[in-house]
Amino acid sequence: MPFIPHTEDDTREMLAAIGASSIDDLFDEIPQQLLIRSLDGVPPALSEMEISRLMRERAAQDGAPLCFIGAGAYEHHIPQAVWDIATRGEYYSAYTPYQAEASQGTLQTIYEYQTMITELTGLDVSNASLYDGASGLAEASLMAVRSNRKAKSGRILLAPGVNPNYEKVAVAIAGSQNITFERLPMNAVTGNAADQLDAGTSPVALVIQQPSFPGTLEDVDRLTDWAHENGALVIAVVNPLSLALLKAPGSWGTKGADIAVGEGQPLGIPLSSGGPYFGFMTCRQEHVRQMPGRIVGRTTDLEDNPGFTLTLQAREQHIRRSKATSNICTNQGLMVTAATIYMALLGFEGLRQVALRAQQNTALLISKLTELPGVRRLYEGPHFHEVSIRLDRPIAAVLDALARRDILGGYDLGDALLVCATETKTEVDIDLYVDTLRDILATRDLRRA
Amino acid sequence: MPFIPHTEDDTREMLAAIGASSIDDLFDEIPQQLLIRSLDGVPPALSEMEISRLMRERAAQDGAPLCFIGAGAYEHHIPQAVWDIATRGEYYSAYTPYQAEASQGTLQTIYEYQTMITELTGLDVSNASLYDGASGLAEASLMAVRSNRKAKSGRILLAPGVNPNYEKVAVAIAGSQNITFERLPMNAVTGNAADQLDAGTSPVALVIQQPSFPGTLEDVDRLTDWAHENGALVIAVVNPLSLALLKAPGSWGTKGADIAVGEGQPLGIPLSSGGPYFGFMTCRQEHVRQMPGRIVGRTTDLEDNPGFTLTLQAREQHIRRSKATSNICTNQGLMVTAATIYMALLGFEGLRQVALRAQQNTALLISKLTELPGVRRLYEGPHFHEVSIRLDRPIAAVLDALARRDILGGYDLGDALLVCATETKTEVDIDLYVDTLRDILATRDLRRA
Amino acid sequence: MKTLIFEKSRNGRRAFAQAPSSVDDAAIPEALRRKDTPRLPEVSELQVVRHYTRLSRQNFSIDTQFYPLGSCTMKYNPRACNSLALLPGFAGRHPLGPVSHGQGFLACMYELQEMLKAVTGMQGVSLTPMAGAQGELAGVLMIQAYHKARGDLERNEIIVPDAAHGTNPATATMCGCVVRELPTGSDGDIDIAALKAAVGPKTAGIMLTNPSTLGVFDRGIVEVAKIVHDAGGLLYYDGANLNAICGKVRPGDMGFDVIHMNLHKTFSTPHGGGGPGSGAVGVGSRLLPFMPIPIVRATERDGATWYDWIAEDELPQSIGRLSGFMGNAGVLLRAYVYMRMVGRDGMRRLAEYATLNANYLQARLRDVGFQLAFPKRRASHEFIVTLKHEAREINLTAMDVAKALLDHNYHAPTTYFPLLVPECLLIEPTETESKETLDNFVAAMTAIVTEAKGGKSFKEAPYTMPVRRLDDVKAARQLDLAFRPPG
Amino acid sequence: MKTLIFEKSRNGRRAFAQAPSSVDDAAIPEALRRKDTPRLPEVSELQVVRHYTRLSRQNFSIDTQFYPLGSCTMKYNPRACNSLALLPGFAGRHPLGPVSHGQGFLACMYELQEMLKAVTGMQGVSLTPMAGAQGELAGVLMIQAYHKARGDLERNEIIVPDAAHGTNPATATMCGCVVRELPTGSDGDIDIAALKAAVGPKTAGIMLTNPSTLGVFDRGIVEVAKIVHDAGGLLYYDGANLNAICGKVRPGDMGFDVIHMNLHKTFSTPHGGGGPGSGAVGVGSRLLPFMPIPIVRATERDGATWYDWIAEDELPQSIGRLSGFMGNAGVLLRAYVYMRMVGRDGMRRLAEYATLNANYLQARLRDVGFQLAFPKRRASHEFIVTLKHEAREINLTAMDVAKALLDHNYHAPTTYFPLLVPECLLIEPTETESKETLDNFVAAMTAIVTEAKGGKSFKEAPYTMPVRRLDDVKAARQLDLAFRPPG
Ligand SMILES: Cc1ncc(COP(=O)(O)O)c(C=O)c1O
Ligand SMILES: Cc1ncc(COP(=O)(O)O)c(C=O)c1O
Repeated sequence: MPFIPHTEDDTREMLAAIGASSIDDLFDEIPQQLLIRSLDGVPPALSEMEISRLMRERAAQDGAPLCFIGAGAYEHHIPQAVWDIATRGEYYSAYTPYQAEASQGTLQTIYEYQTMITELTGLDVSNASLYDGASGLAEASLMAVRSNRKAKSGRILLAPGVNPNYEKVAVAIAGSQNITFERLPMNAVTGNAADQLDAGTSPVALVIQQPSFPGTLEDVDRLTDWAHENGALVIAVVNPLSLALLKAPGSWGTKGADIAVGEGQPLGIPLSSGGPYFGFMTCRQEHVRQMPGRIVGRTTDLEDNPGFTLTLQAREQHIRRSKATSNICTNQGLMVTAATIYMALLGFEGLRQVALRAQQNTALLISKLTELPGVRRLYEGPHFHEVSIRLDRPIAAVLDALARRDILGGYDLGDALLVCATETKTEVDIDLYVDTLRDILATRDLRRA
Repeated sequence: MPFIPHTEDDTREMLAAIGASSIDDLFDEIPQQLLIRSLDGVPPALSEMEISRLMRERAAQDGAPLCFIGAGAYEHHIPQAVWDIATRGEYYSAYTPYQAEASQGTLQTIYEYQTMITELTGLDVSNASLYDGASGLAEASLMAVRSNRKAKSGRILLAPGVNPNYEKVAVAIAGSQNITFERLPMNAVTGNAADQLDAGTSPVALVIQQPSFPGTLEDVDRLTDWAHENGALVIAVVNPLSLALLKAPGSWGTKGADIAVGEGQPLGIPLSSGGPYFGFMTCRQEHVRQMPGRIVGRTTDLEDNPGFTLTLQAREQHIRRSKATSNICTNQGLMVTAATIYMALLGFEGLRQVALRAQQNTALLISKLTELPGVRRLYEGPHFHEVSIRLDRPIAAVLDALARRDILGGYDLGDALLVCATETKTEVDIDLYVDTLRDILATRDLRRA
Repeated sequence: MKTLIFEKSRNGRRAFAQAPSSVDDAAIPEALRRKDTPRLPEVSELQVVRHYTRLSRQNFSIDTQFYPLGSCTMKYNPRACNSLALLPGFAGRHPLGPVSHGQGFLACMYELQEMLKAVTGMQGVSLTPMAGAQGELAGVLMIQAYHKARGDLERNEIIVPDAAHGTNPATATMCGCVVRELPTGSDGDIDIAALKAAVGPKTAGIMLTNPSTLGVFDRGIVEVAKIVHDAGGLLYYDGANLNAICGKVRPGDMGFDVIHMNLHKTFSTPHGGGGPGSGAVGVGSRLLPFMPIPIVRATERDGATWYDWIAEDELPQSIGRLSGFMGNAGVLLRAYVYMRMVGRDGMRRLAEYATLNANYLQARLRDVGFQLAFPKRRASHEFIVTLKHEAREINLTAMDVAKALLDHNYHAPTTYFPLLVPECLLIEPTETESKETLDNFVAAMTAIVTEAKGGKSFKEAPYTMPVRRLDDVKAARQLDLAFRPPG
Repeated sequence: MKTLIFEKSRNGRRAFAQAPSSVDDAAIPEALRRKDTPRLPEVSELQVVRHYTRLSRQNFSIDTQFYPLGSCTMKYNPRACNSLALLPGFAGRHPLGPVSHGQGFLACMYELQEMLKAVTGMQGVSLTPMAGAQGELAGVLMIQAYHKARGDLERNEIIVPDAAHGTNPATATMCGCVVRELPTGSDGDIDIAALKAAVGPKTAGIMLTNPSTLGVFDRGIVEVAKIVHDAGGLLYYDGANLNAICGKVRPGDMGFDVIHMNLHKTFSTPHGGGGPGSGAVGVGSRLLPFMPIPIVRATERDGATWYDWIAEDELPQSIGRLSGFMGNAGVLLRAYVYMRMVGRDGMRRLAEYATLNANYLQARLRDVGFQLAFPKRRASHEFIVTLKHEAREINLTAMDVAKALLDHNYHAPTTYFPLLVPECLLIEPTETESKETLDNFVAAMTAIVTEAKGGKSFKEAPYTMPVRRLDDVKAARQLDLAFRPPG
C-alpha cells in the first residue's frame, strides 16, 4: 500500500476504538448497490523504480528538437536556483496561506511578487495570480464590466493583434454573461489597428496586445487615448519579458492602461506542454475591489511587527459566494513563487539582457530567412522576439519536413509562419534552421524533403 | 563578475575603510615578480545558460547504455526523496559540524547512520565515513596494526576474493608504514580460499571480502575462526546491500569479524563515474579509539536535553596532529546523509526485496547466458548478484561489440567476464543482452559484430 | 527576518551568471520604448538563494507538519511525481509542438483520461480545467449547452446546498445562472422535501458533493438523482471529496452527469502554497458532445498506438477552450505518475484508510469530550467538530483552537466552514498520516481545552510562529499591497 | 524534536513504493544466510521526508547563514553546479564503462586538468585524491618516490610550520616520515634562520600554505624555496588557501614542486556537512612520472579529440591508486562547471574580492577595538583576531564569542586554530558575501563585546539554537554512538 503507513496492529486498534469490526463497516451508510468491487480500468501499481523507467522512456521518446515556436509560450533559460528553491517541501507542499501566521514564507513571497509585477507593468496593484494569460483576459473582461459601470453595452473591443486563442477562452468563460467581443479592423501593411476606428456604442473596454500575436508592435499610445476618449477602459495583454524593453501599460497614452494581464510563463516557468503557467493581473488602485483572485497585504501583528496576510477577502468566493468577483480559488501559487525568484535573480538589468538578446536573435533569424527565395515578412515595422513570415510553399508541409529533421520551425498561422528565437538560440542554431529550410524549400516534393 | 555582489560604490567605500587606493594595493606584500597578468589556460566565463547547454550536450553524448557492469559499483534505483532532501541547502551547503549547536541536523543524521550501519554489519560502533571502500581497506589495515599490538609482523593476509583494486589502494596508502599484503592461495574450483592454509608468522589481520570480487560466496565462518586462532584480526569487506541476505560480519565464525569496511555506494549513491561514494567502517567497541575519522556521540545539553556532538576527537588530526589515527579530515558526509535517508526509506525489508530481486535477476541472466554455446561459469557455488563467466571468444572484443550496440556487458577479468544484473533490470533487458550476445558470438569477425 | 528582497537591493548589484553576455541596444522605435527603470531588486545569486530559502522556512507544509485541513486533502506528495514531470523531455516540450514530437507525453495524458473515467464511472474526460473552480465552470457551461442544444431555454437555476463550497455558487453566477440554496437536514443529508420543492422547469441542475463537506455520505443520493433528473435537471458532482470514495463508489453510478476532480487533492499533486491544481472534468454520455477542448485521442496506426488531439471541428458543440493551451499539463503528469504508483488496489485502499483515519480521529476526539456535528453518522474522510459549547462556556472559539494548534506544530483544521455549523472545525487527516500522529493531535486538542478550562486565553495565540496574530482589519483598511521605497 | 527515526518505527510499516515487487527467497546456503533482523527503521515515506526535512532545518548552512569560517572558504555553491553534475548521463555512468561511452565526461575531466594546471602553474594534474588530506598524502608519497627513484634514501623528514593545518603533520606520519616543526616569526612569515637550521640531508621536503593559515602571504617565499631546494628537498603546497591568490600568483611560480587543491574550497563544490571534497594534485616536471592514476589524456583521432585513460603501465613509477575508481568524479564535475562559469577573469576577481572582503572586515574589526594577530600585515583572504585581552579582562573567550555569534544567526569563525595564536578567531568572509553582511557581522561582534563589558556572561550561550551548549566531556566519557532500543 504505497504511502499508507498503517500496520496491521494499527488498523486493528483503530477499528476497535471506532467500534467497527472491519474497514468495510465504515462504508455501511453507502447504499450497497453502489459499491464497486474492482477497478479494471486502472492498471496494477508500479513501484517508483518502474514508473521512473517508464516516464524516462516516454520523456526521451520524442527527442529534443530545436524549437522556434513561440505563439504565447517561450523557451527561456531558467536559472537552476529557481526550481531548486520553489520545490523545497516548504513551498511545494504548503496549502493556500489561510493561516497567515504559519504561512509567512508564501505570503511574503507573494507580496514581493505583487511589488515586482506592478513595477514591471507600471500599475498600482496586483493579485496573487490567475490560471493563465488566456483566462486572465476573460477575468479582466468581467472585471472591466464591473468597473466601468457607465458602459452597459457589454461590448469588449479587441485590437487586431490579440491572440485568437485568448479570444476563444474569453468567449467561453465570460460569454454567458452577456459580454460580446469584437475585433477592430486591421491595417494590412502593419498588422496593427486600422487608422480610422469607430468605437460604436459605449464600449466597456478595449483590449490591446503588445507585442501583438503575429509579432508586430502596436501604437499603444494612440489606441489607449482613443479608448479612453470613447469611455472604454484599456486592458493591456503583455508579455512580461517584453516590458524590459517596451513601454509599460501604466504609461500607455495619456492616462495609461487600466488593467494589465498576461502570461507569466516567460518569467522562469518551463514550457511543459502548456502548463502550469500563471496569469498575472495588475490594475489601477481604483479598481482593486473589482479584482478577482487572492491579494496579499502587509500589516502588523500583536507586537506591532510587520507581517503579511491575505486581504480584501470579501471579494472572494469563500466569503461572498454567489456574489464574488470570480469563482477562482486554487490559483497558480507555486509558479508565482518561481517567477518571483526568477525576477529577483535577473533584476531589471538581467531581464533587459535576456530581452535584448532575444530581440536580436530574432532579428538575425529574420534577416537570414528573408534572404531565402520566396521568404518575406508578412508585416512591416519593428518587432520584439517574434515575427510572421510568408513562404511560397504550403506552411504545414514545410513544418512537417522541418520536424522530421528535429526542427520545430514555428507556429502555423495558416497564411504565414510565426517564428521566434529567444536568448536560448545560438548563431549555430539559427544557421542550422536557415540551412535546413533552404534545403527543404529547394525540394520539389515536400513529403520527401 | 559571477557570484561577487560588490557594487562599484561598495568597492570604493571598502577600500577607503582599509586605507588602500586600489585592490591591487592589497596584494602589495607579494613579490611583484610573482604576480601574473592573465590566465590564458582558462577560457572566458560562460553564463549559466551556456554551461548548461554544454553540459547537457556532453551528458547526452554518450547515450544511455544498458549496463551489466558491477565490479564494485552497482546500479540501483534511488528513491527520488533521497537526493531531493540531501541537496536541500541546509544539508548540501553546511560545513563539518564542529559547532554542534548549529549542526544538530547533520549530527543527528550521522548518529542515525552510525546506528543503521552497525545494525547492518552486526558490529558495535561506526565512524562517520571514509572516502570510499578501497581507501577504507587501507585505513582498516592501519587500524588493525594499531589494534593488534601483539602482532608486530605488519603482515596483512588477503583472502583470494579481495578486489584487486582495493589491494592496490591499500598498498599505495598504507604501504610506506612497513605493512605488507599477502594473498592466501585459492581453490580453483570454488574461487574461494584453499582448504589448507598457512598463516605464517604473527599475521596482523586477515581480510575477507564477501561476496568476493569474482562473485563467489566465501566460507566466512571457517576463515574467521582460522584467523582468530592464528592471532589475527578479521577485516570484513562487504557490500552493504548483500547484508540483507548474507550473514553480518559481526556474526562470522565464533567471535565475529573485528572490523568491517566497504563501499557505501549501493545505499542510494549514483554511479557517477566512480564517486563521490563513501567508505563505511564499523568495529567492535574495544577498537573504537583506534578508529580513523569522525564519530558522533549522543550527549546532553545544559538543560539536560539530548543532543549530538562530534566525539573522541583526540584521535583526529586537528587535535592529535602527527599522532592522529589518520590524516582524514573532509570525509563523504553528504553521501552518508543520502545513505541514511535511503536506508530509512527502504528499511530492512525493503533492502531485502532489492537484494532478492538482484540475486534472482542475476540468476536468470546466468542461466540464460550459460545456455549459449561456449559460455559457462568460472566458479561453482552460490552467488549474490554478480557472477564470473567464461567465453570461448576474446572478452575484450566481445565487450567492444556489445558496447557498439549500447550494452555494457560486464567487467573484463582477463580470463573471464564478471556480470551483474541488479533489481533495475527487467526480463526484457536480460533477454536483450542474451540475444545480442548470441548474435555476436555467432559472428566470425568480432570487429564486424 | 522580515526584510524584503527590495531592502537588500543595491544599485548595480547583479546575479551575473544569469545574464546572457551583453548585447547592443534593441531596434525599437523611441515612442514604444520603456524609459523608466522598474524597481526590481538588484541582488546577488547568494542573496536570492538565502532570502527565499529562509522565507520558505516560515511556512508550514506537508513535508514538515501534519495538516488536517478539511476539504483540502493535504496528503503526502510523492517526490517522484515532481521529478518525473520535470524530466527534460516533458518540461521542455512546447505546447504547440507537433504530435509527432509528443507521443510520450500524449500517451500519459490519454491513459490519465482513461484512468479517471474508470475511477469516476464517467464516459468522457477532458483534462483542460486548471483547478476545481474551472472544472465547475466547465461543468455548468456543459449543462447549459446541453439544455440549449435541446431547445430547453428557460433552465437557468442551479441548486446548491447550503453546505456547499463557495466556488459552487460563485461558478453558477459566473455562468449567468441563478443560485437556489438548499437546506441540509439535521442528519447532514439533503432535505428531500426541500429539494422536491426547489426543482422545476427552471432547474438547470444541482451541484453536490458526496460525501458532502459536512463529512457524511448522503444516503439519499439515488433518490436525489431521480428527483433532479425527473425534473429535467442534470447533476453536477464536485469531486473535491473523491478521496473518500475512490475505488469504492463512483459518481457515475450515483447518477451524476458531470464531475470535476481536484487532482491536487485526491491524486496528490501538490498545493504549492495556493496552486497550481487541476480540475479535470468527466461527463456521462449526455454531455460528451459539449466537453471542453483539447482532448487526447488514441488510434491504431501501423500496428502501433498513435496519439493526437481531437480537432476543434470534430467537436462542434464543445463549450470551447478554457486555457491558452491544454491546461496544467505538468500537474496532470504528476497525477498520472501518482495514479500509476498507487494502482488498481491502492485506489480503493486510499479511500479506506482515509476513512479509517477520519473515523478513528472522530471517535478519539468524541471520547475526550469534543462535540461532533453529526455524532450519529459515520465520518467520511473528514468530519466536523463544533466548539459552540466551548465558545459559550470557556470562551474558546474555533479560531482560538486553530491558532493554539499552530503552537503545537500542527496546521489548523479548516475553520468556520461549512457555514451552517457554528464554531466548526472540519478535520481531514488523510490516509498518509500514521496513528501516532493522530494520537498526538488528540493530545494537543485535549491540552488546549484543558488549559482553556484552567483559565488560559488563546486570543493572542500563536506565540511561536514567525509573527504573532496579525491584524486583518488593518490589512484591509490601510491597504499595503506592494512595496514602494520611501521617497 | 529530537526524536530519532528509530523511535518512529513500527513493525511492518513500509515505504511501499520503494520496494520492488516481492520475489521468492534467495538461493543462498543456510550457513551463509543472515538470520537476525537488523533494526533499521520501519517507517512510511512521508515520515522519512518529514524527519529529514526537519532535521536539515537544524543546520546552519551557506544557503541560510553567513559562515566566516577561516581556512574553509565557505562561499556560495552555485545551484547549477549540482544539477549539471547530476544530469542522467553523468550520474548514471558506470566508472568502469568503456571510454567509448564516456567521451563527454572525459572531456570535462581533461579540461579540468588543464584549467587547474593553468591556475597553479604546474605541469601535470591528477584528479584522483578525494580530499585535501588525500592530496597531501599523494604529494608526500610522490616526494618520497622522487627521492627513492634518485637513490636518495635517507630523506625521511618533512618540515611543517607550527601554523600548519593538522592534516599536514598527520599526513607526513602516514607516509612514514618524521615531522619537524618550524616556528613562525613574529610577523607571521617563516623564520628563515630556523628554516636554514632545519634543512639538511634528511630533508624530504617542506609542507607550506601561502598565504599561510595565519592569514598572511609569506614575503620570503622565494628564499624559502631556494633554501629547501638547495638542501635537496622539495616543496609541497597545501592549496587550501588558493582562493586568496587564484589568478594573481601561482604556486608553480613560487617554486613549489607539488600542490593539492581543495576544490571544495576555492572551486566551490559544497562541503555537504563534512564532505565530499576533492584534493586534486598538481606537480612540477620533476614529479610528473610519479602522479597517482588514473589520469585523462587527449589525443587527436580522425580529426576529433579522443579522450582515454593513461594506462597503468604507461606510468610505471606512479605512486598508484588512491581510490577504487577515479576519485570523487561528481565533485570534479561541479568544480568544472564552476570554473567555466567563473572564467578567466573571474578567477582573478574571486581572489581580489575575497581579499578585499577580508581586509575590509579586518579594518572594521580593528577600528571597533578588536586586536589583530598581525596588525601590521595585509590580510590575505582571511585574518586572525585574538581575544587574549578580552579573555583576561572580561572573561570573554574565543569559544564564548563563537557561541554568542550563533545567537546572532552567524556561524562562528574558526576558533583556536592556528594553535600558536591564543584565543584566536580565524575569519574568512569569502568574495560572495556583501558589504552589508560584513557590516552587520561587525555590529554583532561589537554588541557581544559591549554586553560582556557590561557584565553579561556567554558561558551558557547559545540560547536560540535547537539545543543549548552540549556536554562534550560526557559525550567522550559515556560513549553513546548508536541507538539501541531499550530491552
Ligand atoms: C468542496 C470543494 N469544492 C471545490 C473546491 C474548489 O477547487 P479549486 O480550489 O481547485 O478551484 C474546493 C477546494 O478548494 C473544495 O474543497
Ligand atoms: C589549511 C588546510 N589544509 C588542509 C586541509 C585538509 O583538507 P581536507 O579537509 O579536504 O582533507 C584543510 C581543510 O580542512 C585546510 O584548511
